[in-house]
Amino acid sequence: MTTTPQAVRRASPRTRPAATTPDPAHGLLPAGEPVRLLDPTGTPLPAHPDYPEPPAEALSELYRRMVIGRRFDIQATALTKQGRLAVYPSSRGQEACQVGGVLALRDTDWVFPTYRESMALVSRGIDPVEVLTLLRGDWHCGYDPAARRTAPQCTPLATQCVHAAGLAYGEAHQGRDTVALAFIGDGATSEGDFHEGINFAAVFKAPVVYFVQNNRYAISVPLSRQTAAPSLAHKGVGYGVPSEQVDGNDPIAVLAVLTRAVAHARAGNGPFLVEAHTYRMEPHTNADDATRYRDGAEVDAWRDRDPVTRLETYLRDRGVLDGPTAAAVAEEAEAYAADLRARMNTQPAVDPLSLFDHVYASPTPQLVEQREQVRAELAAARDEDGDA
Amino acid sequence: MTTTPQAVRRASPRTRPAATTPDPAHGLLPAGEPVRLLDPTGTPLPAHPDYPEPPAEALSELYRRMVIGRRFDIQATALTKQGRLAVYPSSRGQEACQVGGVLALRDTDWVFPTYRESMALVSRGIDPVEVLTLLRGDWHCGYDPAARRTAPQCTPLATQCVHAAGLAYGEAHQGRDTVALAFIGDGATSEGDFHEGINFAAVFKAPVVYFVQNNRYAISVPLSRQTAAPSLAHKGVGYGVPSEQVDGNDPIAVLAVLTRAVAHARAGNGPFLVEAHTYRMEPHTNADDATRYRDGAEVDAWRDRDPVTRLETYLRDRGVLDGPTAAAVAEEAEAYAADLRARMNTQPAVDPLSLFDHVYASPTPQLVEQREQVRAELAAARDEDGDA
Amino acid sequence: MATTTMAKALNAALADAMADDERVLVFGEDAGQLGGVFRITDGLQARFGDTRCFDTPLAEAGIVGFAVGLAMSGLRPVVEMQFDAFAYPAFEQIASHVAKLRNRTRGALSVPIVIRVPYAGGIGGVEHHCDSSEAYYAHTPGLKVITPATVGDAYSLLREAIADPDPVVFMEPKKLYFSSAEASLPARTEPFGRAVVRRPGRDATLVAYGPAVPVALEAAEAAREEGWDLEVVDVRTIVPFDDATVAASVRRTGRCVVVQEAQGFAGVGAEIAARVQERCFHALHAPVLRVSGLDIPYPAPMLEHTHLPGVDRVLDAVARLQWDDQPDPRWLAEGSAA
Amino acid sequence: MATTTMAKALNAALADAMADDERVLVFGEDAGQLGGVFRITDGLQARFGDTRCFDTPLAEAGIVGFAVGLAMSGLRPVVEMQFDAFAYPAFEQIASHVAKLRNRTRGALSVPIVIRVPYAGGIGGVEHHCDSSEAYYAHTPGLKVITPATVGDAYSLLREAIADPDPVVFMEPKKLYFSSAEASLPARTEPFGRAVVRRPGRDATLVAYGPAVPVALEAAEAAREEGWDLEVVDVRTIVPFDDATVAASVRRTGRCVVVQEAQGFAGVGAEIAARVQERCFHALHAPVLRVSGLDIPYPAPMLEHTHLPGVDRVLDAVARLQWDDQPDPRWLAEGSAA
Ligand SMILES: Cc1ncc(C[n+]2csc(CCOP(=O)(O)OP(=O)(O)O)c2C)c(N)n1
Ligand SMILES: Cc1ncc(C[n+]2csc(CCOP(=O)(O)OP(=O)(O)O)c2C)c(N)n1
Ligand SMILES: [Mg+2]
Ligand SMILES: [Mg+2]
Repeated sequence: MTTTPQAVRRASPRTRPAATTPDPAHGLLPAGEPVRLLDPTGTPLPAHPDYPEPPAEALSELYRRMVIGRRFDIQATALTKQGRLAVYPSSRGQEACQVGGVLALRDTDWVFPTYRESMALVSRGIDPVEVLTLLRGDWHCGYDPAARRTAPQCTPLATQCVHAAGLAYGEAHQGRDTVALAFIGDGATSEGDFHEGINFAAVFKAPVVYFVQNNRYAISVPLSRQTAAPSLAHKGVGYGVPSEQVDGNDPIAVLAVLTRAVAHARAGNGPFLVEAHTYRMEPHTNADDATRYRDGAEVDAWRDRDPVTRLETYLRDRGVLDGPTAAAVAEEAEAYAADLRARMNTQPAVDPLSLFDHVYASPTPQLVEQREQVRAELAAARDEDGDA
Repeated sequence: MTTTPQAVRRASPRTRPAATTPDPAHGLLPAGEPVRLLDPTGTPLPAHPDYPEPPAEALSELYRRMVIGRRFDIQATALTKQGRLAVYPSSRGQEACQVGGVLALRDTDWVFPTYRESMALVSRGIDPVEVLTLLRGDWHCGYDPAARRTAPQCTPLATQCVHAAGLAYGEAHQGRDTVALAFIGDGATSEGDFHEGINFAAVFKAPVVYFVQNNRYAISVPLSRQTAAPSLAHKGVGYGVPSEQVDGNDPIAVLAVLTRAVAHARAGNGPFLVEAHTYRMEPHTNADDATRYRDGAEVDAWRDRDPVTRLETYLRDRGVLDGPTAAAVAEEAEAYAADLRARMNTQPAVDPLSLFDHVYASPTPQLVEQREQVRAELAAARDEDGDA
Repeated sequence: MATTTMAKALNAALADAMADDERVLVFGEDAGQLGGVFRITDGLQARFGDTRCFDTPLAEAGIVGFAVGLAMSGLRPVVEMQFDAFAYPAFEQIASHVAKLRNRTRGALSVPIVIRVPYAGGIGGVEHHCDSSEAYYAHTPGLKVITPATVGDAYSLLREAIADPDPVVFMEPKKLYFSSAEASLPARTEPFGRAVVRRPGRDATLVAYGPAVPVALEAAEAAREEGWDLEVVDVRTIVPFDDATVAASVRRTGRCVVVQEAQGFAGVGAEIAARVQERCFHALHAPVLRVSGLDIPYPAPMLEHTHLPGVDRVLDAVARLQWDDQPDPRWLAEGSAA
Repeated sequence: MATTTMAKALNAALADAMADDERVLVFGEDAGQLGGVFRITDGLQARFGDTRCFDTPLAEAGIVGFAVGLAMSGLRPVVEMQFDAFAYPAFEQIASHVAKLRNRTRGALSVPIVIRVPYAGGIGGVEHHCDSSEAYYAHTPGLKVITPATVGDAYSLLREAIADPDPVVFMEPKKLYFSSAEASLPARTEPFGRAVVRRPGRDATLVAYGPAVPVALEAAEAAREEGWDLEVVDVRTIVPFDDATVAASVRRTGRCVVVQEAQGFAGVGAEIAARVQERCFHALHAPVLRVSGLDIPYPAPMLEHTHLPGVDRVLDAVARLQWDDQPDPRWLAEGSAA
């Protein structure tokens, strides 16, 4: 325990400290500009002092998963129009973040996604039908979070930030070097749970990367109604958490920054905050009418920074990607979508009595009673159907 | 609405921005050191470039109220030992903050105090018996918040931060130049409502001064378990709120910093965050045993920075305060305490049926029914007493 | 009379209240330009400007706490929680401040806030979008808890809520938002504190509120075939509760089933059942039965119809009301009857 | 058998659970070095180290959400909320995550968390320190809600809560913390889901839980003078509720009063009354009556005795149980009886 009063320890009594006092925020503030390794057209910028470019194989894989991710997203949107999904929040335009985020991790790491991260989850290798269970409506979470080391997609905004802190601390407590990556949107940073989560992670030095996809809107609420801060990354210093901004439509920069953030966390230095500046090209969900709150010119301007094209241009220019490879990736994406389409074509069978199975480890007497009631109702309904 | 993507607007495509890009955090970060105008012994430091010393009359008044405030606090502690108060959270040691905070305000401004701010409230001129109503236990809030422009003392931590934002915005919306001062402790800054409150104030440019009295403990929880940030004032930049640290045991610095913060808010620049480094000399409340979590040496070290002595020394050295004046102030404080003691000596009369008066503007039928029941119970009890 | 929807009636109530009283401010997540995800605030920003109808940061405790501060400054905030479960972050602000401020200050501060909560299911919503949370508020003294089931009530009760000196949690059954009905607005229906007999009947009383009212009415219609003439009482205002109307009905019919969509345990229906048997014991031919959602987290869309109490479940309960004056065997199942 | 207190029994239960299972972590505000404001965690940090018993930042949603994450990593967190009303900031984490995670994931994730909540009043506490919040949790499917009223139960139920695969909200009646009783620890009492007859009697059943249990027992003692032999049932586990024990008792006695300290409206007592009349209708000579706190915010210390249901209020209710088989006139007051 400190026994010297901080206020006293810090200054000498008779002289006013010079302006050159070491800055206590040093190393915590983000750079004033988002990290960017490619320009919007895909042309490489001069090498970045802090962020070396990831190896070529990683970039090829990034590209492949982004192409598949986008195709998945388009397919899911189409399935929604056909009534196969109850709702779908698209992440088109955010492919660099969705894929870059999970590519920076090991399989043993944990992901804490939001409803927006379907693409990230398929990119992590989870069966797309399992990913879409929630949105299709046959149950809530369709995959096994423990097996996939991926929390259920989180709808109550920012609540996952605290879970990530707990999980990461718990893993470290048990001697494992797991990192937790918590996705969060710009809007959700306004929730108290963002604050509490990142603060817990910082105080307990939990290995969490908080990854804000700032897509400039929370449904219709623009960023200006969310914060007056210079950037969302500037929140880090208030928790003693180093932070960085990155161009979220520059896939290489996203991967580079997240790779470093994950390494920072894994090395035992506590959490790291990354804000990616990006844009969702589609409405909030299929139920949203984005023309009510943003104009076409804005959307078009972002179309020019398409992360997939940007990476493709760069990889082709560098000779890492050639025509046949690109075609093969496109074909793989088509096959992926076709398979998904086919498997989503049938209505899933859901047993109404399963409603009582997982409320508690074993049902309470009250639930047993209610299950019998429902069983009787179902039997009666079947009888009636039989009669008719 | 912005139509240019921020990430693109900010950088030119082919050149890496030089390290000299204007710092977006400029003007928002606190100085690395707490502002201090007096050294711990009361000797003035060289003039501060940003914080001129308040006028002599203000300092005399500050001194007077601090002396009375301390005497009040000692009296309240004594009343607690005598069983006259249910509980008392002392702010001894924090006089500079308690008094400096309210002295920086106009009568038309609003204060949002916590349970810790009894001294601040008496310093604001509220009848000490009314201030102590809550802690005496005859009702909750003893003063009229609307008349005194002082919210009820707030126990649910940090919740008042949001109220202050709403009040300040509401006043501005109605064309009034009211400033709201929200007191908060170091521990309470970890609550989600601190985050949400200061963020609302920032987004709505509400004239609020958030004044953190960092007394290094939240009951027993030390600051190190509360935050890993360089200072609590470093949280401001994450909301786009300018902030400052101040030596909370330097009364002149506290008044100077708060005066500037209030002026900033009143001028329409939005909220301001001040962190005062201070120390509570007493346990959390009379019910607390502080020896369980801090040692005597730490307390002693802070005793040497006593804010009342510090100001007194300075004022005497400067010739603003002489012996007779100091004696008169001490006498006034004694009289204040004696009056309080006398008035707290009788058990207040509380009508049990008043329980039903202020649940709603007028009682519901259910409450009318319950009131009749209680009335009958009381009558029966009186009859029994009469019989006995 | 024109045909309109509950959503439009609520929108009209807000607009009329804002026009009548400039102290009324309307805000929440997406409440401004978008007009709310259910379009209940549609057009208000355009008409009244963005200082009277506006978006906020995504922070529900913030929204409610901000409203508390605004009310302290003399304004009359009407806030929108986007969905039921998304009001939970505001629970401390609601329970510890909104509900208690008048009491804490002996009436010196009042908190005339309306907290609008679109609630309950039946819309195929995914998890966290369909909770029935009315009991949490109804159990909290100091709050009024209102829930309209008709277009006319939606308008009238919301106007009354905004004019009320006390904080009102205004629960909007979202599955009824877009069902239309004949109604001429501005409507004035029965005031706060009054339940209404929506359908008279002689044999048993169905007591329902919010989303359960149309279910009860439908069940009453279907019950005719079985030879039962059912009365349906719409509670309308959960707090303050109208004991007189409910008890009078049950005393007339001698039988009662309470219908609610929420999970049953310790819900509002339990309160109603407890009150009715306390007050009407000697009039009852059978226990007061309850029909409710199951005691499970609200299920996924494909299973919600199993969870939701429907006409059949209501009729099953009615059938158990001892029409032949034989006790239901399950009441004798355990232990010995006296 | 030695004399001990509920506070000490709870402390022993935590210590024994930590000794038996290193996955058990105990944390909260002041839970570490101080040992909690009620000293329930006293000595645990010294004995088990500060990675197993520790202080957290002041943030209740943070504490509960952190526990969720820890549970996901395979640990068994036991968290302390400092007082009832200070758990409200965690309400979203509790209602939307703790209660639902098992269900949402079809059992793939379980959340064996214990949330300890010192609750209710009778200790002269100032505002926000005496809320009875059990109904909020009891109404939330997926949570178990437990409340001990004896020293033995405090130990045994807490051990069981920590070992339970489901999340448990463990409500500790703080006015009973320092009342002492003979008890030998480790104690094993009846398991989760079982109510207990604390005092047998023939004439009427008092159903009570937590802080109301001693009141009910005292009332039963006092009732002897009036010639009533009252049975007292201690609910112990609100969820899952023990219908069998409660109904069996009421069927034996034919009369029932439910006693709770919480405000009455839509509380746990309403649920119990509703259940009892549903199940025991033909055994009842009188309606099930409820005795509870008033429907007001918890009052200041000098007025709490008026709010709290005491022996007299319980006896008044018992007196209204139609001992002469004449209906209480108030049940006939409004409308006409059938
Ligand atoms: C606590 C809570 N409040 C409100 C909502 C409703 N809601 C769902 S998504 C959303 C917008 C979130 O915006 P952002 O965080 O920027 O993420 P994005 O959708 O843009 O990815 C809102 C308000 C919610 N899910 N949870
Ligand atoms: C939401 C909430 N949680 C917990 C408490 C219990 N509590 C009362 S004071 C306190 C410590 C607060 O510390 P700090 O904010 O540093 O203020 P200080 O008491 O030091 O002035 C705690 C935990 C509370 N009042 N409200
Ligand atoms: Mg967004
Ligand atoms: Mg403190």
